Amino acid sequence: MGPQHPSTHGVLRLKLLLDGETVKNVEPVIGYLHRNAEKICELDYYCDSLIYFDRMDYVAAMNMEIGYLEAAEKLLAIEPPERVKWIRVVMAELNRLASHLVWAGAFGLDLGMLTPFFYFFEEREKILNLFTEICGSRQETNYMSIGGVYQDFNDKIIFKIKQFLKQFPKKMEEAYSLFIKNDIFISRTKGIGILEPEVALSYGVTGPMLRASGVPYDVRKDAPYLVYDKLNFDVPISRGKDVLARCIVRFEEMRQSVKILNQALDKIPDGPYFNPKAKKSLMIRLRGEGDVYARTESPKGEFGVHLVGDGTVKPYRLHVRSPAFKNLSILPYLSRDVLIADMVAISGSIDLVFGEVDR
Amino acid sequence: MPYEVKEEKGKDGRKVFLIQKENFLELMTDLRKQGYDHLSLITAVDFRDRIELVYHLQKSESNFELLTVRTVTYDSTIDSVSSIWESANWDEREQYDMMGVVFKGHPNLKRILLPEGWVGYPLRKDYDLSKNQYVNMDDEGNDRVSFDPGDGW
Amino acid sequence: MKTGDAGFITTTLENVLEWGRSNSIWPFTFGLACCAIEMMATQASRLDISRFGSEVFRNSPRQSDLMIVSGTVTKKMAPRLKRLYDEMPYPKYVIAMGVCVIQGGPYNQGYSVVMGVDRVVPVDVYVPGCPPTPEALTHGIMLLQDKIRKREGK
Amino acid sequence: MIEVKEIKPPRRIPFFGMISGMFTVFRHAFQKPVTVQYPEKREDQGDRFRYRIYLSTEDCVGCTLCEQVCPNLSITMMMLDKDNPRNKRKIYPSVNFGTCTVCRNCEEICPTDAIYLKGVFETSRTRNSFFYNPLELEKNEEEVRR
Repeated sequence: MGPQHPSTHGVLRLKLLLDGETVKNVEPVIGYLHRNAEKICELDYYCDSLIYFDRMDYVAAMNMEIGYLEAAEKLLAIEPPERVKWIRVVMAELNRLASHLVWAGAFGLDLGMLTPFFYFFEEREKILNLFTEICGSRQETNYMSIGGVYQDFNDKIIFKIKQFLKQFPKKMEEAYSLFIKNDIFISRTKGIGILEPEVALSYGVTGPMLRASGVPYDVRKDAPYLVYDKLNFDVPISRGKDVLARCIVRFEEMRQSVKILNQALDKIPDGPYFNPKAKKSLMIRLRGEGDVYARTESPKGEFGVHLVGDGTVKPYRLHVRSPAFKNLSILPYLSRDVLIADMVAISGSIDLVFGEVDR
Repeated sequence: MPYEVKEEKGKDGRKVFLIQKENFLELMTDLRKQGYDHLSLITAVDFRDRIELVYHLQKSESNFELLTVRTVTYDSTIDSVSSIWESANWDEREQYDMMGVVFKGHPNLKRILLPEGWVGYPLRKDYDLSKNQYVNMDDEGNDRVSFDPGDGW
Repeated sequence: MKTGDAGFITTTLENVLEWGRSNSIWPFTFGLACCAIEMMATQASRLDISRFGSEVFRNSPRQSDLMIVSGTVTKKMAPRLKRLYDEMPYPKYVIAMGVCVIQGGPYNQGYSVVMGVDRVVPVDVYVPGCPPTPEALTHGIMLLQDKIRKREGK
Repeated sequence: MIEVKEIKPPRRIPFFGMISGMFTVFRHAFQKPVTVQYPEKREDQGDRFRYRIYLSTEDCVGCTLCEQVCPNLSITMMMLDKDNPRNKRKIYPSVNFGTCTVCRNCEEICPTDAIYLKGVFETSRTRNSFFYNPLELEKNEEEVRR
């Protein structure tokens, strides 16, 4: 299989050892999108590294930016203002919705359902229009800067997001029922790819995959960053442990995101939208020393950034814990003795984005 | 205790263990028994004369509390922990690929992101960025790396 | 019959052929990175690419005549890209989508990215942007249609 | 304590799902089409939409900040003989759009707002020539193409 697999997961090559239709052993070959982002970050200023994070998990650029900024702001000792924290939560949750929508569309395509793809992409298109309105670009937004955001929110934008949120749950439930009520979908996903919680922890799996196995691990709850401790939301888990459970957990996460967004939009305080210590011509003169590790919850799981500074204006070493990389490493375990058609369902349920796996 | 652990606070309030390379495997086995069942990340940092290895561990019982273990190697070899945590398998392969750290006792230590036969370890500080390497493919789908562009380029 | 008499008919036929060709470009889903998501967005309902005759995204190189290289081409991927290009039947066209494909883009200081896909395969239309919006890609496809009609280069 | 919400998969009813799915799709067929007929009509992208760099040579002071902050060396300074009393060294930025990633760092850092971006996206070419000198950066896309 691969590396140019017909499905939409990017460039994964799987070496399969088959016995008839049954898969005996799988060896994933990755690295077809290795873009040396970690090396280039060492050559650039702290503020410039942000654009490479946008392009890591390219369907959830905001979450990646927050992950980097959590580390960079700790290292450079710059605290963002209160308003910025709320704005970042709103953007992160919007992008989490967009990311799960892309996953749902692609997962439907994998299992041979063409129609939900168009519905989900239409909803995603609305979110991207909001992004264009707010930050000026669609996908790789480069919206946040160290100690703030690039452009401020205003009433018109908040009104538009609220308008979007009003119609979104209905559309989502409609498309969700296409998934979950469908006989063929359930028979293709139920009982496939069982993942026990102990195994998942040992392999370092995080995110919806771990929660679908029954472990309620969510960085937003366990080690709150930004203002997630002031928000009221649930961590969805399922004890189904299979592909169907992962699908359900992701959809429930989308509902929780809507809940967070509704709360956060009402609570955004007034104030400056950047820290004056890190603005304009100052932003290439920031120096940092020491090492920090920051973890955030990206749509795929726990996203960690280990950042080492040596007192100059450039990072000394930057290493990324990418959730999809760890989640992919469990594929050989999951796909032992399954049918080759189920392989597609399993690899689809991992939610792979190769910009992040290979970096 | 048979080994020495120096404990300190990180810049952001993390718990950090500093440990000698010789007692490394014993400490890691011990930590696994204490309930640190989630190995989050292995990072290697190149300081030109030495390579520092940073392990981020998490405990699933107490809200995934973070613990950082740091150790230093001067000859870029270290014991592998892939028998303790399964997730170390790919992490160590990545660090071998990027930094050239040899993990002793690893079941399948080969390059993971770059093609086999790539010269040098790119994330080291002394890696020469000015030399271009080219990859060609033979009929079986295996990569061949060379410094001069072949017929495909 | 003199050969000059038939010339009129031949050119008309060729024109018809080019017109048909330009209005039925079947792209090949060569999604590599970020731009692939925007390519999917072009295919999806908002900017329906089938209005230009590019109805079906084919999964096999043998059934398609346009390759949209969307996303960074790494050195590990380049020989595979070349092989897939060789498998496509004539006439074949290539659109380079995004700055990574044009000149290395944000990764042009690195070690594992090809500085421009035109070092590996010939490119007809370059669409800059990181990533190009679906409108920009549609504009690129319209440019390619123009080019096919005028028979530039081919 | 973490509020955990456990979800159970719904019960499976044979054939009901397919019929309701068909009904959903059927209902969608009567809704307003969402497609934007691009070349004739275009979407309103908002006034913050950015795609291409412009430069006003009257305001540029030649401070090279944009060159420094550019993450991937897209901006290089270029000598240009132009009568501008504020720009003593007579250097102006030139942009290579073959590598520009529209990160807008240059716009943010520019002290005199000489560099600005606009949402012009019809920049496709048939040749790999995306190097814009300072004078071309002032012009619109159609004029440059000519």
